[in-house]
Amino acid sequence: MTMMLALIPLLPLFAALFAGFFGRRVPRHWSHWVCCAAVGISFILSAVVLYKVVVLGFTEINVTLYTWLDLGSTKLTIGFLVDPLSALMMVVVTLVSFLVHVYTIGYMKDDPGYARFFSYIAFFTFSMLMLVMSDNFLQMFFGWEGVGLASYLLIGFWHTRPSATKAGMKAFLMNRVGDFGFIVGIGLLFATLGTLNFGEIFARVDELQGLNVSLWPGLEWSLLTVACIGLFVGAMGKSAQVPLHTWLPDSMEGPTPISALIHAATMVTAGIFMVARMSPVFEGSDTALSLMIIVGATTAISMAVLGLVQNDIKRVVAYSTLSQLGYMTVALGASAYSAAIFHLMTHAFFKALLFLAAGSVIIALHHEQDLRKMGGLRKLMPITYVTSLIGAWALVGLPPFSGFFSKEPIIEAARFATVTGHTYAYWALTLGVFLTACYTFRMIFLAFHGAPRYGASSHGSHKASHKEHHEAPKESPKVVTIPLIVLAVCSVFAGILFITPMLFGDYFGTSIYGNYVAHDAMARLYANWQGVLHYLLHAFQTLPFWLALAGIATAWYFTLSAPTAADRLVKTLGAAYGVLKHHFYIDAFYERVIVRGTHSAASWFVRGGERFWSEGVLVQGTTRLVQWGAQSLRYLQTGYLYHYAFAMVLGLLVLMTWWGIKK
Amino acid sequence: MNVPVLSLLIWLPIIAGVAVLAVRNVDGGRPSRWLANAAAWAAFFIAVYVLCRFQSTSAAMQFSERVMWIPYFGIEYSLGIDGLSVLFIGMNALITLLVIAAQKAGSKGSYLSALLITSGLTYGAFSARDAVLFYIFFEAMLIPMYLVIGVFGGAQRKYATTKFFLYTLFGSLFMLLALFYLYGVSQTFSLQAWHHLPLSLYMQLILFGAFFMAFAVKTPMWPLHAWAPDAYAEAPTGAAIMLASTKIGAYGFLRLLLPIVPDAAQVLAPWMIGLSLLAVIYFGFVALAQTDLKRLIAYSSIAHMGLVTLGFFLFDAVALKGAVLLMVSNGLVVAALFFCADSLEKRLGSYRLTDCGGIVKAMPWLATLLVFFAMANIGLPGTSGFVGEFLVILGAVGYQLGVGLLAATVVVVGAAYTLWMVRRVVFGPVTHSSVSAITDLGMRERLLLSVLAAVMLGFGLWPQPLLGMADASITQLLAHMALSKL
Amino acid sequence: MSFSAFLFYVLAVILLASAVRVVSARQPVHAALSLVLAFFTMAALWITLGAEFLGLALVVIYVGAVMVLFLFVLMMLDVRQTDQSPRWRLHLVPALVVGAVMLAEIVLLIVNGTRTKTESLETSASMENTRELGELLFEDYLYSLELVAVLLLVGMIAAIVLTHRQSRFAKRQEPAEQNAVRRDDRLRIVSMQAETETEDDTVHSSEKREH
Amino acid sequence: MPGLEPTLTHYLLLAAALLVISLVGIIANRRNVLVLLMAVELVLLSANLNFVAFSAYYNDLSGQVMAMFVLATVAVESAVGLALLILLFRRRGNIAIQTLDVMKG
Amino acid sequence: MTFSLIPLLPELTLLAALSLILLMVALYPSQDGTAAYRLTQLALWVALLALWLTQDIEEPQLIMNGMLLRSTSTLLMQSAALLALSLALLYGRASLIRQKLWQPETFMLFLCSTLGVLAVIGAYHFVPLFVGLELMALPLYAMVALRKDDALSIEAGLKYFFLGALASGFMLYGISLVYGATGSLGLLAIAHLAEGFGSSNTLLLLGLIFIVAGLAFKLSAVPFHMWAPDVYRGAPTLVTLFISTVPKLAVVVLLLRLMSGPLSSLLTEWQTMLALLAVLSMIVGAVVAIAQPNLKRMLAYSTIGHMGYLLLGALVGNTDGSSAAMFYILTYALSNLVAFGVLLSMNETSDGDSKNADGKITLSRGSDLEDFRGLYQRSPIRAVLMTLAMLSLAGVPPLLGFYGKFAVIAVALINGFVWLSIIAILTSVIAAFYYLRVVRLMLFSSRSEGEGEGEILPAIGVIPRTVLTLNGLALLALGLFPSVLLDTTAQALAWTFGLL
Repeated sequence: MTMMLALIPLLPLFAALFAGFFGRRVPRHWSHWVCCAAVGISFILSAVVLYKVVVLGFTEINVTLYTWLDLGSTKLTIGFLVDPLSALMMVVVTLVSFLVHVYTIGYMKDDPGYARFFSYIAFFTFSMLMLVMSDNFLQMFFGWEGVGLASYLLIGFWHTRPSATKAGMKAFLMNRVGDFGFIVGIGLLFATLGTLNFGEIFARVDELQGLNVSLWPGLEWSLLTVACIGLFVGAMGKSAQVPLHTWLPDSMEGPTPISALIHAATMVTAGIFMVARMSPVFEGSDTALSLMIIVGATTAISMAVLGLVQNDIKRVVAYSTLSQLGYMTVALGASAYSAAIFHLMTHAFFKALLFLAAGSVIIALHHEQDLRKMGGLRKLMPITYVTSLIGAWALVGLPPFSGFFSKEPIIEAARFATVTGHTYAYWALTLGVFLTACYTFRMIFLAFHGAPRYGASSHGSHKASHKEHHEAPKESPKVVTIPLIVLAVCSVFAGILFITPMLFGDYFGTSIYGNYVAHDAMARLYANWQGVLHYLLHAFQTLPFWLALAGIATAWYFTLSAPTAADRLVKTLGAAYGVLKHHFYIDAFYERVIVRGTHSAASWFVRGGERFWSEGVLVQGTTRLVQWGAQSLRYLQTGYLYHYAFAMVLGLLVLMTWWGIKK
Repeated sequence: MNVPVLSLLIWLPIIAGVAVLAVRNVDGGRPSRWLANAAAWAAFFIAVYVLCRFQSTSAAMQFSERVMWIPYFGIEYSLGIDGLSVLFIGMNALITLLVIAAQKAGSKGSYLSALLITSGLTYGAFSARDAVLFYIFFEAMLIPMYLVIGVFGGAQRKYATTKFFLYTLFGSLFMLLALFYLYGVSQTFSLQAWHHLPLSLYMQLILFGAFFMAFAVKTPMWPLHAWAPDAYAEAPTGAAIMLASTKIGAYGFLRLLLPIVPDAAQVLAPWMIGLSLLAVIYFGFVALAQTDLKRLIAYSSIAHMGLVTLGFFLFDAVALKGAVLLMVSNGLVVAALFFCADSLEKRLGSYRLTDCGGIVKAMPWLATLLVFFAMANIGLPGTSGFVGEFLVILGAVGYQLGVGLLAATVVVVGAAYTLWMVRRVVFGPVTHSSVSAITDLGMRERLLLSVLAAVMLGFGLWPQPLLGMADASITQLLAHMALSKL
Repeated sequence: MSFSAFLFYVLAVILLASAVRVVSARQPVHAALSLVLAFFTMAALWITLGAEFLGLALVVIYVGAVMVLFLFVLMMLDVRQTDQSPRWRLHLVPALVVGAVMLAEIVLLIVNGTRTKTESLETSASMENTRELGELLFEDYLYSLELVAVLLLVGMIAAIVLTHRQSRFAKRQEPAEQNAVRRDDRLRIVSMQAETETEDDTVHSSEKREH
Repeated sequence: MPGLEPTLTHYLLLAAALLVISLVGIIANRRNVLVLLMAVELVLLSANLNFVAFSAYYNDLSGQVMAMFVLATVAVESAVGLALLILLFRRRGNIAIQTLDVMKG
Repeated sequence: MTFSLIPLLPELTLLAALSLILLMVALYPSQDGTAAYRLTQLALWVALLALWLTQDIEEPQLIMNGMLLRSTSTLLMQSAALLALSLALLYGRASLIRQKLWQPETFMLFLCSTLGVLAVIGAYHFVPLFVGLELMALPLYAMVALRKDDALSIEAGLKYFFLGALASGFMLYGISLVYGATGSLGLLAIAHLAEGFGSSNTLLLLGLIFIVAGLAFKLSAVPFHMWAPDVYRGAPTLVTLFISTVPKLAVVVLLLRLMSGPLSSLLTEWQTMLALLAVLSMIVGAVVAIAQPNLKRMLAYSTIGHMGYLLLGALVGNTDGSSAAMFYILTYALSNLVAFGVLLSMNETSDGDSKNADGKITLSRGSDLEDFRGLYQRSPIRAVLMTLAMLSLAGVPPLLGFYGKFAVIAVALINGFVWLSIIAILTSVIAAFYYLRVVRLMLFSSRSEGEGEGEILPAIGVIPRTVLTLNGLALLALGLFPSVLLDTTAQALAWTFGLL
């Protein structure tokens, strides 16, 4: 068992090392074969593990590999904790990863950094698996940072583009801001409980109740709240919650498979996973839950609004990802951890699908990403179109697609939640459904419907040869379409199949802990639960369903029915549109205030601290002082004999006065 | 155990250094290079032997040697290592070996000689058990370093090396006064005896000040750091590495300051923590504004040393262990980064960030390794940099949330300047005409950096063996510090 | 006031006055002559203190030899009256202030220090004094005497070495320089272009010959 | 204060006065080196007066012996001093004290 | 009364050599200095030998009617003086030839002065002490002015002479007061007579003050130091070396002797006075040297500073302090010998060489710091030796100079002179700056194009080079095994303190 568990993350790691070190010396296809095989085997093993956990009833497998560090008071170990939660994550991660690997073969086939790319994504898979399988904070942090590194490298994969490297750096730094909170949270737990092991922390979490922590002597806060907020800040960074979200849209600079794998399906959900994993801790702090629900709702609504005005196909999907992450966060805040994880899973499928489909479109159009230059691809790329459509439906949450089953409980949970801000969250999420439908279908309509707008206007906008320009877009190869199909299947059926066990069964068992007395959202959901069919039918009576339809209609109106209406609307909105176009000026704020502030602070430190104080005053000042002393004392040495004699007599006089007359 | 292993370790490089100096002009310098390499390897193997034979379960001094040296003052040639020393001896051996092995044909014999002598003296400082012996090793290092920087350094070398010399001398002379005082009280220069010497708090505070001057300069800590960036930046790579990686200043805190004046350290801990935090943040920002690769590395190292001293003064087991591990790690990382900078400079002729850019295209090996080292510098888990940093931050949070928050800013600030550096150097468009024409790392450089990378990785993935060696001594140090000497 | 007291005061006044004159006279010759007077007075004072031999020695050595040497040098160098620098009085003020303070302090300390030493000085002058002095000098102080002998030799050597002027044009061998000469200094081999007579050269040389 | 009858104190004070006069002479002298030489003679003379006075006071001849040696020493000193003076004159053509300031600082 | 001349053998040897040279000059007036040089060296070594053969090491003894002390400490210091002169002459030989001082009279003066030094070191009575001091000093005045055609040399000689004579006056006046206070001139007797005297005995106190002033002049302690820079600068370099080393040995012994024995009843006054001098010397020595463009002047200030450190050890006033001070002066002398040894091998010129006797004065050249620029390229051995000397003078371990500083500062601090110790270390940092500047110029700088290209440094003979190298290496070797020297001084003192 240990061996098998260890193999799951290690296989991708070995593949990554192989591709990284030898990839450039062996034929290209070796890289993808090795990586795909490794990840594929990982997937199979993960499935076996899931099978064991779910069916054979190993509800919790806790394996220790080795002692990383023995601190005397505690041992920091490396090991795996496999329970339903992590088993599920493992399967999702390996599955999506495997599909993306396969897809990559087609997507990246002309790229010079082929092997490198495989190495990176295999490494990413390894890190992500370490993250989800860890049984302690240390290892989780390892995976956490590992995926961050992979993300950084992959966003900046086309390193000659300054925008790409900048986006990579931005992603890393924003994540680092999150890590700042994360590490403080971990530190607080460690300082109080003296351990980093999840099991031990959960067992002793009650000790934390009522403890206070002081920022400095005199200012006391609840320890649990501070720790939870710290951890959540980490999650905010990784899961791109407002205001630490700006890196995610920029991360679209990376190749599309990455956007699908890392920035939609897996890595960005690590924050959600972590909070769910830490549910026993978070349950102790209403303040933290409240913060989550508000932040999540804000993210959900604001990012959905921004999704409306994007013209880059990948950015639309990216903003939708942000918005959906907001939904998950709201679920966490509402203590509906299982709902969050469920949405995480379904979202992984349909969002990966959408990204990959977008990627498929992009290849077909020779790396054209602007929606305004697409259109009419429905006929030319039927598989892409159909799968996209499925993904869109799932995203919008139309029954019976998986998104419906995962999103609806979240909205309900927000309604039933007890913590402060849940009402705001409920309305934000509900409105979010409408907006989701709007931007999703705007994208679908612009890309696949209407008249083709590519070709003429895209003239000379990229470096592809002219010959390729005039070729009509055609359906992508099988390595691209097969993953799409698999994901589409998942997107359709994941919800309907798994909602019963995951949300209303005892699938998660003890791996997720909810205080169902104080935070009874899930309990109330459960109370209303009458089976899948009933749930489906009930959907037609709910507000979100109709809002979704309204959203689709609106999108149709503005894109296909009356394209000019959009422009008019933009004109009418004026300043408001400007705000949206500039992403609420958050980026500008970061750029102008934070980054520039940092740089000016840095240069001020250099000028004031280093050059003036350290160098100028301490070093040069001392030197000058001594030199001034030297010059003035030198001046006394006049060269005249009588002055010399005078000095001697004076010296004698001083000695005489001091020691003689004192008596 | 009749072989004086430590003496061998100390004097072998020194004598070899002198020999190298003697034969430096013979046969185009080939014998001198050969000799230097042989000596470095020999010292390395001796150090490995020491590491292997070291009993990690004991906090006692091992490999002891004692000979009366200056009977008039009761100064003994007394050597011995415990868990703290052994780590740094190992690191010094590795660094020396790499630095010497990194020298290509054409490097000057006198340079190699100075490096070897410095290395030998460093071993001495790490294994001295007599205060004066320690002081002499500590100070004698100044001479070869001074000369090496002055002769082989960059454009501002004369200014930098003078400043370096005077600063260090200035600080350490205060320590000398403290040693004299302690001698006056105890009639011995034995460090071991001083550890148990009762001292009034008033005296302890004064002694603390004196020791602090010496080690804060050497470490370096704000505000006594002004020599360091210049010296690191102007020194030739090998010397800069020897200077920045050996961590003798921080070691002084562990060996002398903390055990001798623990009560004063307790009393002044808030101030020291303040200074350390200031260093972490201030130097982080300063590093952000650097345009010179070596200076950036230098400031980064100093900022990390802030974290190390923070670990010392939290009086927490976790933090102290973290600090020790961070010292080792930072030594390795700084060495690696300086090596990278050197490789770049050799090809581009400049350390300026604006002259680099886009090297990943021409030098994928260097780019890969540089990114790895950058990640180690940031403290990415899995690399050595993480271990210490993480533990110190954990300790800091436990000490006081505010301290923890400030300490944790290193996570962001450190990443900011490191990534900025990586972005300027590794990625981005090629800004300099010669970048496209350069060749990737040669076999020697590749091997060298790979070894460092492997060590860092191994250390990051499994730090326990390393900590295990020092654990008993650190525990003992903590227990000792907890006892009042009043 | 006894005669000896009277004598003391007279001599003291003369001594001080001549001392002042020594340092303040405008003419160096005057200063030297005042110094002679001071020596005389001092000799007299010593004799009143019972140190006849010493007093006479002072007269013989100083007045008879040293001061003559001084005057000799004075004449030889032809040192004329030299004026003090214009700001002389300005310099004098601090000198006088320092002098006055110092004098006051010394007086204070000496008076304080000799408070117990009030017995009158013995002036038991006799010829024995000289004899005893001689015995002391040649027995107890023999070592010092030898040293002084060397010292006098030093005076001689120094004076000779310093003032002995070598004639710049005297033809003397300098063995050191001769020894220091190396082969290259003796013979300089100049490599020159071999001369071949060309048309032009012959013309020139014939022209030169004519000149 | 001492009485009128000359005692040891009187002689010592006389010597002190002589010393101070010559010291003032040395430091106020802006003229030539020769006077300086004479003033130095006076300094040593004042010390000698002390010796002789103390010798008389203690009725101990060693003070006189010392004075004797001092006399010899001072004579040599004068010789050396004059030799230097002559050197200076030869090189500079004068013995003005103000010109001796080539080296300073 | 009878006494043996055997203990006087060293002095007599020198005297014999002196007489021989005198005779030779009389017989062969036009000879150069070669014979005199050889004779002098021979005499020095014979004297050294005689010194060691005639000494009863264990027992200190007073000979010549209690005028002369023979003890381990005098043995040590006299040997040091002889050895130092021998080395100095060896190093300066070529320089003497170049400066046209290669004449027998030069060596006679050296011998005379050394005789004075031996006398002072041994003197246990004020009479031979004073005469010895004069015997030591008077030849020096002449030696400084030995370059008769060099205005600087003459000026230096005159300044040295007048200030020295004034200082002798102080000294003598002080001795007379001590005599007056105690009624004796013998140090041993004074020690007994003055036993109960405190500072209330103002006669003794005044005497002490004058004596301190006189000693301070000889040591060139501030504010009695003014002569030193000018004399160092103007004197022929060999003479500078001599002045900065050999008489200092004697004066240190004298200081320690007076302090520990005859005048020990005024120890507090000693201490405070010396403390003042020490502080001023350390500060002035360190600070003013920074602004000096000439190495000889710089070394003068360096000496001033070193005397400050020495006083720091001396003022402690016990065995430890005295041995520290003695050790210090030995380390200083050894280092100084190397520094000057290198300087002596440089090409010094003066206005006397240029034959322009029109009264225009040009400063002598060859000893400016600028002349050392890029020395390593021209002559590595000189540069390396000078570096060793500079680092030793700066007190950087593991060179010998460090242990000197170590000893004095340790002794001072342990005995409670904390502020003095702090000033000592601060000034030694400042001092390190100017020592390093020399190193920097020699090793790190190179001559600019076309400047001094043609200038070739004079070759150093094989023997001087070997000895100078050994001397330089001794700084390092004794730094590694300082006990050799430290124990010697300490034991020398331990046996004889009280009768120092």
